[in-house]
This record gives sequence, C-alpha cells and structure tokens, in this order.
Amino acid sequence: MAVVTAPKPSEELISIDKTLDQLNTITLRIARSNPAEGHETTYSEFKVPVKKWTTVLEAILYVKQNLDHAVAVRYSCRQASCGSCGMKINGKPSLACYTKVSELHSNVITVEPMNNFPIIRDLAVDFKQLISNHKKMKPFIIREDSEVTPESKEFIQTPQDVEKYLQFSYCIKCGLCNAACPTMATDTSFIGPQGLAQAYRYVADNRDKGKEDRLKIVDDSHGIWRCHFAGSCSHVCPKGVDPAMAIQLLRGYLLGFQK
Amino acid sequence: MAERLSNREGIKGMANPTRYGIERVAYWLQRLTGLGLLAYLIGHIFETSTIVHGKVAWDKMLEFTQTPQGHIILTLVIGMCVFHTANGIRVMLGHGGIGVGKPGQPEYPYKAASLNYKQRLCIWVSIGLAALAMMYGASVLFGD
Amino acid sequence: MVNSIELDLLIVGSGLAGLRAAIQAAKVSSKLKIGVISKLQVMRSHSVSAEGGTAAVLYPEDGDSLESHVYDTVKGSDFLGDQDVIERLVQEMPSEIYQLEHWGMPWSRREDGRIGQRPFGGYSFSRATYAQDKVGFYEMQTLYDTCQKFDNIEFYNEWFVTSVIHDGQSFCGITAIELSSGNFYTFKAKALIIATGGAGRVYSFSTYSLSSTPDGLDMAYRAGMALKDMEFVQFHPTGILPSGILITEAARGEGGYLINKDGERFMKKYAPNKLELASRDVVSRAMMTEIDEGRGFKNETGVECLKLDLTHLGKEVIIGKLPAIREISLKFNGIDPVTEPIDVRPVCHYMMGGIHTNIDGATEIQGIWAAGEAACNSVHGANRLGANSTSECLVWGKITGEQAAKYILEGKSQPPFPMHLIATEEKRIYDGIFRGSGSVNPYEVRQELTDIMNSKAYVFRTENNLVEGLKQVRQLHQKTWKHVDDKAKEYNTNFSNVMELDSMFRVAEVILMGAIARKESRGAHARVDYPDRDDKNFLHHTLVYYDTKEPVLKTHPVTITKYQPVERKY
Amino acid sequence: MRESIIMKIHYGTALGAVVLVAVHILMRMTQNFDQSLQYQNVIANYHFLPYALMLEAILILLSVHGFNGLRVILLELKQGSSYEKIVNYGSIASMAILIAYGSRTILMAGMGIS
Ligand SMILES: Cc1cc2nc3c(=O)[nH]c(=O)nc-3n(C[C@H](O)[C@H](O)[C@H](O)COP(=O)(O)OP(=O)(O)OC[C@H]3O[C@@H](n4cnc5c(N)ncnc54)[C@H](O)[C@@H]3O)c2cc1C
Ligand code: HEM
Ligand code: SF4
Ligand code: F3S
Ligand code: FES
Repeated sequence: MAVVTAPKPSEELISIDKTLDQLNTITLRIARSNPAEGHETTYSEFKVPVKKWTTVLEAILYVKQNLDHAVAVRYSCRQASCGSCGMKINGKPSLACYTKVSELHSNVITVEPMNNFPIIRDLAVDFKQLISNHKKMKPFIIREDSEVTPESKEFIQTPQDVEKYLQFSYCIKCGLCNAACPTMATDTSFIGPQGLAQAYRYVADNRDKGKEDRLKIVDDSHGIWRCHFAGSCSHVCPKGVDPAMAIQLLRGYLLGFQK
Repeated sequence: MAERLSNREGIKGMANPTRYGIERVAYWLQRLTGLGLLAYLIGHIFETSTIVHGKVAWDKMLEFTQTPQGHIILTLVIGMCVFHTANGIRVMLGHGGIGVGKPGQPEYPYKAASLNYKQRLCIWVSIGLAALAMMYGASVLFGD
Repeated sequence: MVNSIELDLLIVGSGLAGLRAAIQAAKVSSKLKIGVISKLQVMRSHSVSAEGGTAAVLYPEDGDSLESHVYDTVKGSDFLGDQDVIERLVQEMPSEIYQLEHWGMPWSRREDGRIGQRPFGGYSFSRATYAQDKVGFYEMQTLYDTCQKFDNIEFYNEWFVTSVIHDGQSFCGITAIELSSGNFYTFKAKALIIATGGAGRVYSFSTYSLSSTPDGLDMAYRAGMALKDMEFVQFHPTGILPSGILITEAARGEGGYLINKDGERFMKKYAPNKLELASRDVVSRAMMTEIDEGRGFKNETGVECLKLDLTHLGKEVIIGKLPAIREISLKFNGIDPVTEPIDVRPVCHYMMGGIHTNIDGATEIQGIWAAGEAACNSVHGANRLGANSTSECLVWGKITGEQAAKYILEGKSQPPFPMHLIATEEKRIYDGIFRGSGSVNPYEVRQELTDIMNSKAYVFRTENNLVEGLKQVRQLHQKTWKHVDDKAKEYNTNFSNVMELDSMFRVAEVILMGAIARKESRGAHARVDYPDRDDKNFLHHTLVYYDTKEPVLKTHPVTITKYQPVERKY
Repeated sequence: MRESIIMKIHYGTALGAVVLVAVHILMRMTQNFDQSLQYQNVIANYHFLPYALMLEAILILLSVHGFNGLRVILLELKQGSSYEKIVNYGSIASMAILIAYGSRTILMAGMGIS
C-alpha cells in the first residue's frame, strides 16, 4: 500500500514573496496607447519594489495587479519559451520575462511596444503579418511520404544532420528580430528575418524536399534580397536562433555558393 | 490596420546606426557610401563631359574642382570608395553564406555565430583601409 | 446584435492536443471548416513548456515492450488508471512518434540515426523520447507548422471562450470574446473538442504558464459535464525558487542526485531500487518528509528546499542534453548546474483530473469531445508518469479529431440554436463581471486563493486542513472582487483575469471536495490521516457535477483488465 | 525579371567594377596626379582605344550598380504597386540616361576633337 510517513504538511510557501530584505525600488515607465480609440502614446510612471531576481515582466505584472489593472500586456510562460512578451525595454527589443531588472543597471526602466508591429494597445502588438509571412514560407516538411503508415519507422537522421537545422528550429516567434531589422523599419512587405530563418530551417532539414518551392517564394522583390546582413536580428534574438546566419545560408543557394 | 498606426520606426529607424553593434554601423556606412558614390559618379560624368567643349572648358572645370573644397570632397570620395568596396566584398561573400559561421547547437548565453569576430575584423579593416586611403589621398591632393 | 461565426468543427485550445486534433480532422476531410480558437496566440500555448520527454515503446528489439509500458503506467497510476485506456495509449504511441518525426520534429538522434530515448521516473525501460530538453516546444512547433499545410484550418488567436452551448443533448456552439477588439461572438458548429489544458495556476507555486487557469474546465463544468478525479494533483519534485519554473525530470533521468542538508542521497531510504527515478508522488513525499524533519536547506528566499546535484554529470552531458535546464538556472538563479547544485522544491505540475470522458475522449454530451490535460479519460489514474502526458495529448488529439470529423461527416441533424442561453451568458459576463462593482482587488484575491490551495492541499493533506481550506475559499468567494476596473474594450486582460479568477473558485472547490471525500492515500493524493490505500472503499473515480447550490459528488468504476491492484513499491 | 537575377547583376557589376576602377584610379597614379589631369593627357587617354573601352565598361557597370542600389533603397522606403513601378522603370531610365550621356563624352573625346 502507499505509505505516508510525513508528520505534518508544510505551510511556509505562502511567504515566498514577503520575506525579502534586499528591497529596492525602481521607476517603471510604461508606454500607453489605444489606437482604436484614437489615444496617442503617453507614459505612465510607477514605483515598483524589486528584488535581485525580479524580471521586467514581474515588475509590469506588479503594476497591473496592484497599481493599475488596465495595463495591456501579453505574457504566458514566464520562462522564455512561448514568445509572448517581446517589447522594447530601455530602447532594446527584449523578452520581458527574460530580462532581469538587475541586469539593466538602471533605476528607471521604460517599456514600450515593439517597433514594426501595429499596436493593439499599450504593450500588446498585432502579429498578423508575422504569422502570415511565416505561413508563406511553407514551414513544414514537404515530401510525398510525410504521412505514416502502420509499418513506418523514422527517416534516418544522424546527430550531425540534426545539427544543421536544430538551432533555427528554436525560434519562439517572439518577433524581436523583426522589431530590430532596419529593412523592417520601412519596408511593409518584407518577409522579415523570422520568416526567412524558418524557410531555411526547413530547407536545411535533410528530410525535406521543398527547397525549390521555398527558394522561389523568397526570391521576390520584398523577399530575401531585402536583407543586407545588418545582423541586428541576431543581435536581439533571445534564443540563439541567429536568423542572420540562416538568411545568408539560404541566399547561398540562390547565389549558387551552396548546393 | 492603417500603416500609419503600424509603429514602424520609419526612415529614422533605418538610418540610426547607434544600436545593435558594429554590424549595423557597417550596414549604415555601406548605404551612405553607396549613395555618396552614386552622387559622385553622376557629378563625375558631368565633370568629364566638359572635355568635349575643348581645353578651355576643361581647364575651367579643373580650376573649379581644384580648390580646397574640391579636394576635401575628393578625399571623402576616396574613403567612401575604399570602404564601400572592401565592405562590399565582405557583404557579398556573407550574402553567399561564406564566413557567416556554422550552424550548431547554441550555448547559453547565446552569441550569434554570424556576428563573429571575422566579420567584425573585416568591418574594422574596411574602416581602417578607408582612413588610410583618405590620408594618402589628402597628402597627394593637398601636398604639392 | 451578437456577431456570429459558423464552422463545422471547433477546437478550443491550441496546445498539443488541440493542434493534433486539428490536423487529424483536416486529414479526414479537406471540406470541413475547422476553427482552432485559443485565448493565447495559438503557438504560445502552455505545451511549449514541456521539457523532458514523450513516452513510447520504440525498441522492442532492445528489450522494451508494450506490455511493460502498460504495466508501468498502471502501477504509476496507483491502480486507478483505466487499463483499457492505458493499453490504447501505449499501442498508439509509437506511430505518433514516427508521425511527428515525419512532420519535422527534431528528435534527438542516436549515433545510428534513429530516434533517441532516455530514462524517466517510474519506467522500467528508457522510453522517454526526447529532443534535448525542449520536447513540448518542438512538438508544438512541429504541429503548428504542420497545420500551415491545411487551408481549412483557421486560427482564432487571442479569443477568450466563455461558455459551451448545448440543448441538453447535443452540442450547438460556444461564446467567445475577441480580445483585440473586445467584441462578443457566438460560434455555431457541429462538433467541439475541448483541449484547454491544465489548471495548475490554482496553486501559487506552480510550474505552469501563467495562462493555465481552469476556465476551460469550468466552462464544461458549468455546462453540466462532470469533472473527474480532480483531487489528484501532481507535485513535481523539482521546481526552482522562487518562480516555480520546472527543472525537468530528465535531469534525474540523466543521472542527477537529490541531496539533503547532511549531503545524503536520501531517496535510498524511500525507494531503494529506483532512487531518484521513483514515480513523482513518491519522490515529492520523500522530499517533503526530509524538509519537515529538518533536513532541508534554506533558500535565499527563506523557503525550505533540497538540492539537485548535477555536477558529477559533467559539462558535456549538461550542455548537450539539458541545455534549457542550464539556461533556466543560470538566468533565473545565477547558478550553473555544471558547478553547483540547484535548489528545488516540490511544485504543482499536473492535474490528473479533468473533464470526464470515455476511452474515445467523448464527453457526456453528444458532439463534444475533450482531449489533453483538460480531459480525464483516466489514463493517468491517481498519478501520471512523466512523459505520459504529451503522449496522451497526441493520442487523444488524434482520436478526438478523427471521431469528431467523422461525426460531422455523418451529417446528423443540428438542434435549433438555443438563443436564450446566449442572452444569459452575456448577462453573466457583462452584468455580473464586466460591470460589477466592489472594492476588493481581484488580484489579491487570486493570490490568497492560490496560497490557500498551496498550504491546504499540497503534497500532504489532512481532513482539518482540507476542510479549513474549503471554508476559507468559500469565504473568500463572498468578497466583492467581481469587478473590472479597466473600462476599455480593446485587449482588456483585466477582464479576462477576473473571468479566470471566477473559474478558479469553482474548480478549487471541486479539488478540495474531492480530496475531502477520498479518505485514503493513493498516488498523488496523500492523506496523513489515512496513510494507506483503501481498495475496498475507494477503488473508484470521483465525479463532480455542477449545481447552483453545492457541487454533487458521484463515483465511477475503474476499468481493470489484466492487472489487479497490488502494493506499489519503487 | 526575377529579383535574384537583378541582384546577381548587382553583385556582378560590383565585382567587375572593383578591377576596372582600380585600373582607372591607378592610371591617375602613374603620373603626378595634377599632370594626369592635364587636358592633353586626358585626351590622349581617350584616344587610346582599350582605355576608352574600359571607361565605357566602368560607366555601364557603375551606372547599373549604382542605380540599382538606389532602386533597392527606394523600394524599401515605401511600398505600393504604382510607386514600385515608377521606381523600377525610373532607375532603368536613369541608368540609360547616365550611360548615354557618359558615352557621348567618351565617343566625342575619343573621335578626336582635339
Ligand atoms: C513545466 C512543465 C513541463 C512538462 N513536461 C512534460 C514532459 O516532459 N512530458 C510530458 O509528457 N508532459 C509534460 N508536461 C505536461 C504537459 O506539458 C501538459 O500536460 C500538456 O502540454 C497539456 O497540453 P494541452 O494540449 O492539453 O493543453 P495546453 O498546452 O495547456 O493548452 C491549453 C490551450 O487552451 C487554451 N485555453 C484555455 N482556456 C481557454 C479559454 N477560456 N478560451 C480559449 N482558449 C483557452 C489556451 O490558450 C491553450 O491554447 C509538463 C508540464 C509542465 C507544466
Ligand atoms: C567597386 C566596388 C564596389 C563594390 C564591391 C560594391 C559592392 C556593393 C554591394 C555588395 C552592395 C550591396 C549591399 C547590400 O545589399 O547590402 C552595394 C550596394 C550599393 N552600391 Fe556598391 N559596390 C561598389 C561600388 C559602387 C559604386 C562606385 C557606387 C556608386 C555609383 C555604388 C553604389 C551602390 C549603391 C547606391 C548601393 C545600395 C546601397 C544599399 O543597398 O545599402 N557601389 N555595393
Ligand atoms: S528568430 Fe529569434 S528573435 Fe526572431 S522570432 Fe525567432 S526567437 Fe524571436
Ligand atoms: S536585421 Fe535585417 S537586414 Fe538582414 S541580417 Fe537581419 S534581416
Ligand atoms: S512570457 Fe513566454 S516568452 Fe516571456
């Protein structure tokens, strides 16, 4: 039988948040706007207590929960896996849940919505374009026999084969790269580093047979050629995806440097 | 949604090289020097076209360009040309997927392989060569 | 006028289960109009956080067998799992792994190019199929990307579903709010799959995404479907402090040790054979016993914890196989597991319970299926084994997708749409919540509620604590927290947060009542006052039905095919 | 034209120009810079057929490269089908004009107005 030996249940968890001594206060400035209602951007300032592990997301949620319930912000996993919380933190596109206040070395923190995405409200931006550009890249394995039969086993792929695309498949679609890219700043039709990197992710996968399809798609007047290897995408990518590398490698096929 | 509300950075964002490291500076310089060179090329074609009007016209043009201002412009053009060429070769190779690093499992804290030291070195070398060329050019132009 | 959208198949929830269902339905027929609706952007669902592995038997030639996977799961479930359901899971899984592989999943590979597997708690064979330690993330990506192939799958990103509408017998539609505009919509459809995931945010110390609240469970519950076995909440042994972010079991699967203050590998006292790789309930209880008996460490947050030591694994193994663990612990705690042990503590991680379904994932209402963590088809019984949940999501995503699609193609006549229910729902939402008033901060109430759950219904439970907890929850419910201070329509997350809180109350109550009623210790439900399993009185499932006055408790038999309950030892 | 072909031309013209421009500038260095610009010397250059041909090549390469570069920048600045058409044809026209104008110089100077 399942045997229980412990004498008493434990209660101290509740106090996690309340027992801290190293308290410190910062000023959090949040950009507020509601374009649908015609409200232009203004900045609200809040004093927020922080500890050494407090993340910017936690600071924003502190405001939302205690000081102003109306802050509009997107979040979910709080561990840099879901890609929800991209925003501009002190001017740089970053994930709020992945930026500790203490890393910023500043008592004033300004958070603004990511550039190059339409604002829905406050910090929440519209991802329609990123989502549809991602879809245009045919981000799936293209081959006749991609559906299994009862006899199917795996397609063989060595660890070295996996390494060729693994890094690019860690894209969490946070959009930070698109927010940093200089072409994105003015070109409304550019596919963007996120989509281009995903096109390469599938091209580099040796199970895939859709290279020609995808090369055709990216070879467009607002496609891959609008990347000038500015590298800003890779500079801000929180997951080491290195879209700049993916794009150049993909272009290598178009220029005939790669087979 | 109207593009007006799209929160794009616009030209200012594209033209601001002060963020995201030296690669962004290189991008910016490449654009600027490209445009500068194009402007010079057009000017240069007009300049040289004076020759069809004979020696007098040509000499007048020379007189006009061989001033300190003219020399400064020419020095700048030399620099622009050297930077644009050297960096252009780097960019071209990069665009072909050469020297942009090898895919592999990234290790936290992530450092993008495409922003590697070779690329950075090439950018600095391009800037350095441009500076040297400008110094040499200036010494030829201003020296007697 | 209420906006209305018409579809064939509606899938609420876009985690692994929802996406797998969408693909399967789209494969059945390209004519079906399929809508996947999610309160998050589709690809951001909680499933992206799953780390360690997905269980399946891939290598019978190396000694694994379906039989063994079945038995491990039955034993893991403390014999409360329905054995026919477990057999179904085990049989379907291998082909799901290959299917994902064919769709592009970056499974980690063995040197020979075949798919890699690692040991996991409670299994007698290394059968957690893995892709580094980002399994759920890669699976989500593979499914999301594969969905892009099908033009008849439409995604509704950031739509908060509020209720399920049926006429007492068959499904009619749902109501939902589009977050970006704040507009209220009805969806009419022929079939529904509920895949809204787990609800672990009813606990304040939790590995779940902040969005894993019980609104999905609650909408089924309010619509008259039973919640089953909700008292069984899994506490994962290794959550980091203070965030509760998970350190995957794979860390122990790869050879990590748990140590107490005396530097002792204490698991040898509790599970001499399996040590750290005993099932999660066993390890969590052992840890809490160590802590309660004074052999814990004090974390800098002031909370008691134990240490997970990976240092002996070496840098190569950690970076190669557990990179996300290293990243999480470096980022959030400033500790490199290559050189230093990590502070960990049992943390709310999974709900064995959910919406009552049969083996096919069908609920009690015609035209409605449930899949994934939101459903309870009793595959996990009283305790889920690690890596069996993503498996469950895939298998029942596929089954329900197929069943629902076929049901639609059969073309049963649709009942007339009960419009009056829409009006009632609008009233509940807008008069009851959006325009509600009061002075109590709903976020503080949420904190209090989840703290109560953490202290009264944690790893070890007693009658006193549970009853006290239930009383406190009900008192808290009476406070005037039902109001939304943000008056804007667009992207009003204050509004959805209060809606979530509303659902938390009902589901917390169900968890506590189930726990009070189950006077035995089984699997994850450990009663200090009833320390033994009691097969005579409690070898049954708990069903709880909604009632405006007090929830109604019923029981449901366990299906036992081959394995009679015996003592469970690791 | 496919964008890849255009951009291959862009790179190709750049590469070609690297070599030729280097020669062009080095010519200025063979003598004292000021002297190299003397009317007689310049005319002599134009009369030397291979050199004149090289100048023509440089002219074409750089006009194509430069105006295509400008086209790229303009395409990125603003979008819209009529705007993009104007930019595309505009840059071709500009290339043609510049090449025509430059060729006139080379031709006339080379033909021996002396
Ligand atoms: C940290 C962590 C690690 C884990 N690791 C593993 C592992 O290694 N192996 C394993 O097998 N299992 C693991 N699990 C368990 C497993 O991840 C989950 O059980 C599984 O992902 C649940 O998937 P799902 O499809 O049921 O739902 P979820 O992925 O939770 O998705 C729920 C969906 O429902 C939507 N939704 C909810 N409410 C509403 C509403 N009101 N309106 C509209 N949409 C709504 C959400 O937006 C979301 O899209 C882990 C769990 C956690 C917490
Ligand atoms: C001779 C050596 C040259 C080389 C190797 C060279 C190379 C390049 C390359 C590779 C690019 C593409 C940059 C990108 O897409 O990011 C480029 C762009 C450009 N070049 Fe050149 N170029 C040279 C000379 C010139 C000259 C002389 C001019 C002026 C007429 C010129 C004008 C331009 C312009 C306007 C651009 C567009 C800038 C941009 O898109 O950022 N180039 N050059
Ligand atoms: S490439 Fe990096 S920055 Fe861009 S969306 Fe993906 S994870 Fe985000
Ligand atoms: S920032 Fe933009 S220009 Fe290219 S390298 Fe990255 S996409
Ligand atoms: S909340 Fe998921 S990435 Fe930040």
